[in-house]
Amino acid sequence: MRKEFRLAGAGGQGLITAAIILAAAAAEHTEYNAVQSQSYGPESRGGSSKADVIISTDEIDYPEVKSPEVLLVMTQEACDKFVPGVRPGGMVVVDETYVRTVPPVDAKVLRYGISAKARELGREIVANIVAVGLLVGLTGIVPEDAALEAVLARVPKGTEELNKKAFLAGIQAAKEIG
Amino acid sequence: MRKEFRLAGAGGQGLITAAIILAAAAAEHTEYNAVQSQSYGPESRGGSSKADVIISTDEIDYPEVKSPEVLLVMTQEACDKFVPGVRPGGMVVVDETYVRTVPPVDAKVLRYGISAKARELGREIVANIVAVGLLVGLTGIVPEDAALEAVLARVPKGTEELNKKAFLAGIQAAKEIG
Amino acid sequence: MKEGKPRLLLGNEACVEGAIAAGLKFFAGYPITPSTEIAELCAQYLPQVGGKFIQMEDEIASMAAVCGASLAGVKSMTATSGPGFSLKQENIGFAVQAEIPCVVVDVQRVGPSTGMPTSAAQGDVMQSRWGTHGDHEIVVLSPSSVLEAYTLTVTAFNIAEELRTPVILLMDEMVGHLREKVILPDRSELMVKARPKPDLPPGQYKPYADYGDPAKVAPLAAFGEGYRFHVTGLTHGEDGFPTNNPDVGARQIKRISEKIASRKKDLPQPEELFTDDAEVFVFAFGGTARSAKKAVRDARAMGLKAGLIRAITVWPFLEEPLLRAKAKKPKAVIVPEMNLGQIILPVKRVMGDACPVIGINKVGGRYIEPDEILDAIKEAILGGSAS
Amino acid sequence: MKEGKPRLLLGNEACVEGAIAAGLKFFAGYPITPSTEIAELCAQYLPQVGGKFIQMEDEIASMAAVCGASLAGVKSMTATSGPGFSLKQENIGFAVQAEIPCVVVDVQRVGPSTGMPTSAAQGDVMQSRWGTHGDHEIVVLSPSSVLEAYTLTVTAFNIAEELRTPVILLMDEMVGHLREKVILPDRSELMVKARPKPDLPPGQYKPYADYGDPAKVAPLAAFGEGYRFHVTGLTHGEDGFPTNNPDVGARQIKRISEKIASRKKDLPQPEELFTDDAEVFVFAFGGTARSAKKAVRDARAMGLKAGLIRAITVWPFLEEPLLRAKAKKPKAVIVPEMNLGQIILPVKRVMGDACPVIGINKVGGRYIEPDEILDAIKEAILGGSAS
Amino acid sequence: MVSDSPYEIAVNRKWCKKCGLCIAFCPKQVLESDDEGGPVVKAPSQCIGCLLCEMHCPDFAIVVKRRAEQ
Amino acid sequence: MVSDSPYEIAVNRKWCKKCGLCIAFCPKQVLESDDEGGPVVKAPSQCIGCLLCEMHCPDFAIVVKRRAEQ
Amino acid sequence: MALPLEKYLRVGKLPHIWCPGCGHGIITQAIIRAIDELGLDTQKTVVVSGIGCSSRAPGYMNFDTLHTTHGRAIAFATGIKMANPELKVIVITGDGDAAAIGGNHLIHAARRNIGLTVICFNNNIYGMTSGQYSPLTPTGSYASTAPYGMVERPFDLCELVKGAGGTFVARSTAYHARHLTNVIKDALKYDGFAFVDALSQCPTYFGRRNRLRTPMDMLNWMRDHAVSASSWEKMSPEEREGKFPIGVLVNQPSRELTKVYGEILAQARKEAGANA
Amino acid sequence: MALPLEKYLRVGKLPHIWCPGCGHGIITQAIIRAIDELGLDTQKTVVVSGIGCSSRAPGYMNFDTLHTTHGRAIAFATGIKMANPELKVIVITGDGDAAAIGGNHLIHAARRNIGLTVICFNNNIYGMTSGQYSPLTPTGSYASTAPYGMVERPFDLCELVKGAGGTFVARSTAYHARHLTNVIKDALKYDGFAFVDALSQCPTYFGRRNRLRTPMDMLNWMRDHAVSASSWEKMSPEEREGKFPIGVLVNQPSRELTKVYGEILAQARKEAGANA
Ligand SMILES: Cc1ncc(C[n+]2csc(CCOP(=O)(O)OP(=O)(O)O)c2C)c(N)n1
Ligand SMILES: Cc1ncc(C[n+]2csc(CCOP(=O)(O)OP(=O)(O)O)c2C)c(N)n1
Ligand code: SF4
Ligand code: SF4
Ligand code: SF4
Ligand code: SF4
Ligand code: SF4
Ligand code: SF4
Ligand SMILES: [Mg+2]
Ligand SMILES: [Mg+2]
Repeated sequence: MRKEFRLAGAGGQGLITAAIILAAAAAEHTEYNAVQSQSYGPESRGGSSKADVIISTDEIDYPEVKSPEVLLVMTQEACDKFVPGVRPGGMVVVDETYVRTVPPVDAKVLRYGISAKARELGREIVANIVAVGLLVGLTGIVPEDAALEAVLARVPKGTEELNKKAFLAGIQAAKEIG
Repeated sequence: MRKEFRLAGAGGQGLITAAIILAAAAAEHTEYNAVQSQSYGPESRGGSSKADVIISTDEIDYPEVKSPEVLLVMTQEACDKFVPGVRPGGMVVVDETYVRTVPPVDAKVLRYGISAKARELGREIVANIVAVGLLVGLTGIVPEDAALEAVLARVPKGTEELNKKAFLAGIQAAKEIG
Repeated sequence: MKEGKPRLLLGNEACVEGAIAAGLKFFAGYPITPSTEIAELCAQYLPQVGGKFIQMEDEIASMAAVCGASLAGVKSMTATSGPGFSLKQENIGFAVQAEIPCVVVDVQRVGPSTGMPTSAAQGDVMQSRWGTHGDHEIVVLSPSSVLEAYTLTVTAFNIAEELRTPVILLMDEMVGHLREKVILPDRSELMVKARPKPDLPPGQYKPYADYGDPAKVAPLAAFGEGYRFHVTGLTHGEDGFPTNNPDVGARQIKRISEKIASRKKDLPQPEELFTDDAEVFVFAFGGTARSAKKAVRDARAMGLKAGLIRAITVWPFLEEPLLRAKAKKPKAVIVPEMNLGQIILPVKRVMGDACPVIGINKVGGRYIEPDEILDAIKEAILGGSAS
Repeated sequence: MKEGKPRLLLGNEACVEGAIAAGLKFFAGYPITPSTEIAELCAQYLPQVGGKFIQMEDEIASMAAVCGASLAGVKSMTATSGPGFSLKQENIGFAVQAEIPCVVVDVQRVGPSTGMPTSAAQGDVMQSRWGTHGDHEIVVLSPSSVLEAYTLTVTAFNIAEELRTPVILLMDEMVGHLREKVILPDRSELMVKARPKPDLPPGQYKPYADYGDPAKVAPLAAFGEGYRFHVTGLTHGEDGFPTNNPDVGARQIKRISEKIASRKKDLPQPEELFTDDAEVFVFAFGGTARSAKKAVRDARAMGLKAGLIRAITVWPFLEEPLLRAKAKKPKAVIVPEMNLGQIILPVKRVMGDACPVIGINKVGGRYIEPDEILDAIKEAILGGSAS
Repeated sequence: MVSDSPYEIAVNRKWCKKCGLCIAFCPKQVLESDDEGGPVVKAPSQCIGCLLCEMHCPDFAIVVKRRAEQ
Repeated sequence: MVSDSPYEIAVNRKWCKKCGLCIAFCPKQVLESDDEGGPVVKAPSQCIGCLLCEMHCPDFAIVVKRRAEQ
Repeated sequence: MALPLEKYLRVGKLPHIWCPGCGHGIITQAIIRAIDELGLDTQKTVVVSGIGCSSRAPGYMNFDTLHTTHGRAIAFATGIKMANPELKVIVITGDGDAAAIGGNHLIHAARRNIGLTVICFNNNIYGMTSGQYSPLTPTGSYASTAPYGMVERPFDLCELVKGAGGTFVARSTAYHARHLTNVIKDALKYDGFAFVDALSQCPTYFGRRNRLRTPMDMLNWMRDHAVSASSWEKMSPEEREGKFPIGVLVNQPSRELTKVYGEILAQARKEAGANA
Repeated sequence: MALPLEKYLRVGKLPHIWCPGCGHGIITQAIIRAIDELGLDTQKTVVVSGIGCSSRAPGYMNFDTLHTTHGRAIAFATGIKMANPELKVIVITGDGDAAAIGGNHLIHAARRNIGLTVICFNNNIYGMTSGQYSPLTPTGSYASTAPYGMVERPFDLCELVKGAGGTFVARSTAYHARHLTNVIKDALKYDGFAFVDALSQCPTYFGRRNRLRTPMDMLNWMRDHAVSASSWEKMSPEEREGKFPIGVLVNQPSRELTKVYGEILAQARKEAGANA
């Protein structure tokens, strides 16, 4: 088993954290190997942001995702840039809040208002955690409780409740759209 | 023709200047080639000082003097250190003012109170120019007027008279002891 | 911290945890991408273990403070990236000359100059060897994985303390900013070397003793222990005081070079994979070695006899495995690097006229992909037609 | 000054006179033995020719000011020795990256660290190539005589201006502090290249244009001339503005490397002496080449077929004459250097397995004597018994 | 937008980062926040041309011009 | 040198560089210059132990001690 | 931004890289507004910076612009000014760039009184590298390298430059945008080394960690703690506690370096002529 | 020198390398005299220097001594003090070492108030490299790199350190050897960053070029231009012209850095313990 994820959007959307949580859930709570990497501009603020996760039963030599099986895009720019590279037959998860149009692609395209949902829960800042829930729900790559544990271990103290809600909202959404 | 000189003593005695003048007289006023080099401690003040001159009809590839034909020593320390290295049959010129004993050596040893003479002329600081006169007089390596010109071109403005006197005193002394 | 359990750890973080496991008690640094997490985590963790963190006014001061702290008797480290590494060079030379144990981490990014601060490169390989003026040897280690960022940091401290020398941990952004699943070894299993103490009383202690055997290095007393010795960046005698004597000077300069050159066998030896029967060798290090490993594995899966030599000690250059490869008359040695060709230079020197030495070079921030290396392997074994 | 007449001139002074003849109008420096006379003479002479001298607060600032002045349109230089050369490295990399013409003189002394400030060495050879972080090429020239200190300084400026790059004049104390009889060429005979001016109007001017041909370099407008362009140490596009695009970045990094690598033929070629029928070659540069020349002449006088290859351009390494020597299947190549073995590394790489490459290395401040080289020549030609 | 104020307020939406500073600085509540925090010119006639919004915009994204000048 | 002063003045000739500062600073003309500018203790009985000579010697080459202390 | 300020911007490079609400844009605008109001010759004006978020400003400004190495902007600028004293040379720098790694160049330029206008975008933090403490971070504040609170004491940049011999020293803030513009105008008119400590806000790294939740909170903090230079003069040490003065704090003209050097130059040429 | 001061010297390394009449020996003597009079523990005292004639002093002093790179002594010393706050750390530096290349470390150490005693042997010149101008060379003076006279303005080192936040700043001269010793004692007793500007004479390079023919001429110059800090306070700007104050000029105790850090340490360990 080897699954490659890419999470892409704008700096500040917390996608690197989301990727870390996904990878940590696999690394720390399953037998899988996991690596997580990212790229960002020299500015790291405002510009685009991209985070990759590979989860595999084998050793992971080369850590870069070339064509992700699962792609999450949270801005139109990221969508336009990365959708064409998705693995044929893969899955594209789109944050409808910011992405209007998705280029034609040989992949399952799933839409959800991730950021809007987060806003609804109280703070848009937890959109990334909604996304984690969504990805976990859609792929089943890690057990939900493991993922939740990884979420709670990595969010700021005092925000656990909100983040838990966000995560569960993602899981729930996966059921709705999956 | 190739002649190698070493001028050795203490920092502050102006031996590098003396060596430069000797080399310049040859370089600028004769057909000979000439090089001048020196070594000094990291401090360059108070410590020992050594300056070498090679004057030659041929190209001078390697500029270091290994065993000088003509050695001038103006301190006891320099005398003890460099006299043993003088070329057999060479010449050692000793400033009697500071050098008491000369180790046995297969070379002509000539003694003169160079610094005392300079003091007598007004300022000990011109001892190096007395030495230049002495070396020119003793070796005849460059014409006296060329050497004098080289002296006057390299001493501070306003001190020309004193330095001329010092140079001529050296020439004179060469006649006395040579 | 949490040894024995699986964790997702950042390369830079593994380096800090390794340093603390090795006994790090002082870190001085100045932030610079992509090394900054090392400083930040030291600022957080060191006070928890009774160590000190200070952010100095620049990289020069950081390197100086690290030397000072080490002389005061504590294990010390700094971390930086290209521009800061350039600035540290003068004081790295001081540490070499004055034989001050310390660890300097350089997480490489794209250069020259400010370059591309957040992108991966391996462009400081030659600088890590030759960046400071004057003759010297230096130990440079380069990890390829997050786990190795941990273990090799421990090794770096051990070598630094044993040989009384700065050790460079040459990371690249690909490893420093990679998060990977690791299980850290239990502290009790780690070999951590304490700094050797002088066994002679102050009057007889020679901080720069020459034992005739370059592999033997005088122990370093700590300031404040009563030895009252002198340390200088000037060329010096066995007592540590400056000398103008060319013979004494030459002996000192050679001794500090040879103490490293003579210990090549004791430094981390290259990892070899499928080298026994290889026809083509890939020589790689750092992050790029991950691509190389994948390429070699893929080649083997295709029945191509490729082998990997992964340098862990980058400097001094360990020639042994290449000489063994040379003896096998290989078809080619392939050297992938995220630079315009640096480690390939000693590889070529060692291989002589034995076979083509082919560089795969990439700058601008992109990793070298396994397939690029695989293509070169194919080409070398099957000839031009294969690709 | 006084061209045409014989003079006794100091190496460092010849460098200053050469610089002024080449059009130097700005010098920024910081004193350090054994380069200091260069600063002192610039302080004296430059104002006499309408140029400016400034002693900056350190070497980093000196290198920065030189870059600034050059961008303002004047020919600029700095001079230093080992410790200062280490400090300048970051901004030398900036000049490489931003393509700023300037000349950096390094009068080598014994290192590492403070070392032996007044003693001769050639220990910065590799540093002059690799001292700054990141991938780059750099032109390094090394004079062997006082006259050459003059002429090569002029050449250094010409190359700097033509290739828009810093050029290192790698001197050693042996040449810098040597006084020698010279007759300077008449100014009218000197080839002095003016800085090329842009021929496009401001709107169309691309300060970092890529013409496809690496040998072609965009002219550099001066600040204040109305071009209003941007200069950065970040990896940039043809317009000079930073890029995060790996392809654009890679192209820029390669272009500034190749503009130098592709011009090897136009750089000062090695001096060859008796190489036609030589059985043993001596490969030397800088002050040590004087010893080598004497040794080769002495060998010939004894009937031994020795030849000399004297590198004037140290970097990029010009392989041609060595390849020609290699073709002659020589008995040995002897490489004397006042260091522990630096230029010998590329020599070995080029010579491959063709013949032994023998280093004669000396540190601690003493020159390598002609007889030491002669002995090696004898040994190589006549075998062990000869010495 | 037609208005009787002597000032015209232009927002460059491509540059605006929706920081809200213009809105916060306006002494006359001319500006109001959109969904994402960017400015909507709500009461243009109230504008006194004090330029506080323009001078505090970190993104050069809001400009106030005197109509007569156009 | 026998003297009735309570102070003894010792000059370390190996270290003395003959700068003359001790002589210049002595308020009591205890010291006098030799041929080369180094100190000769001329009037030891005049010494008041002010230590000006000692404290101004750049070479640690002149020391004034109270006899009683010896 | 439309005319007249747009002509000073490289419109094609915008929007800039700064975060929403970052003070650096406000100060940049103040600079170009000052340039505009003074009618400086855009062809003869050079803007130099080091490395940092602040130091990205010149890239957006339509002059000859130079983005140097971290901390060295003033040293590069010194070379430019020496080589061509006709140029108006403006240095844009950050608190890290100017006062941490670049502190030495700052004090030496002040000492020399070389004709540079140095404007420090002082946000008390290293923005570009994500929020480490700077020499301007107040004691007790939090930063990524001060997780237990800043233990060191901060500089007072204006006092530092004054102590170094600075002859024109001023301070303003992003809150006081008009005042800031005027202060920058005074600095630009000054013939000598002019230093402006321009307080900026970094909501992303300083604000977030230090309970100043919005950019406006940070600007209000400036409003509440700034005191005009004239009032400052009259305040007791107790009253001054926690406050800082804004306005022109030092203005003691002295001869500008390149002018003095020009005289040397004339003299040397005369001597050289006389000797020739 | 016989007992009691000789035990602080490395007698075997003497005579030292300094020129006849060089002020550095006088200041070195003042330091060891101050150490002696205070009875500092010689085993726990470390002397650190940079590069320069002045910086050779530690080599003659019988303590743990460290001769670093040019300009960096204070940064090395910072590492020592941080690593072991029990040590008394003295820095000996020159005007070039401390104020030219090392200026940044000087101001940052002052800002941090780290417990170092920094004594600058200030001879207004680079002695070691043969007489180039330093940032302390007075305008108009001659130096090997100022053949037409110094065009730059010098620092006032005490003002610089004060501007950087220095809490203990003092000045004395080689002429005032006893006063100097007392000032150094005060500095050594101070708990925090203490800076002493100790005026020295370089007869070989500064004196010779500037018509101060003998070391004594140079010392007399110090005598004639120094004014006690208390008199200075009462003088008008006109009266101050050409003079300089000596004595303790700033003494405003503030908490020493390693002490403050010690508290952080205790807190962090507690937190770590709580989390563990
Ligand atoms: C030699 C060097 N060291 C460190 C860095 C990393 N670096 C880039 S910007 C910066 C700090 C910038 O802070 P400041 O000047 O305050 O600017 P801001 O981003 O806050 O505007 C640092 C440390 C670098 N580029 N070069
Ligand atoms: C990096 C570096 N730059 C320059 C030098 C050369 N250098 C040695 S000492 C010195 C100046 C010393 O002046 P100062 O500190 O005033 O000491 P002094 O000799 O006057 O006592 C210089 C420039 C050096 N050793 N290292
Ligand atoms: S100019 Fe003044 S009143 Fe008009 S919108 Fe802007 S801030 Fe409000
Ligand atoms: S101040 Fe500027 S960037 Fe901020 S919301 Fe207003 S127009 Fe947009
Ligand atoms: S002061 Fe010292 S060195 Fe000078 S003359 Fe007197 S004893 Fe000798
Ligand atoms: S102690 Fe005072 S009185 Fe006695 S010799 Fe010395 S200076 Fe003169
Ligand atoms: S990180 Fe801070 S300083 Fe940098 S752009 Fe963002 S808000 Fe501005
Ligand atoms: S050169 Fe000057 S500072 Fe150096 S030892 Fe001589 S007198 Fe003292
Ligand atoms: Mg900042
Ligand atoms: Mg000095």
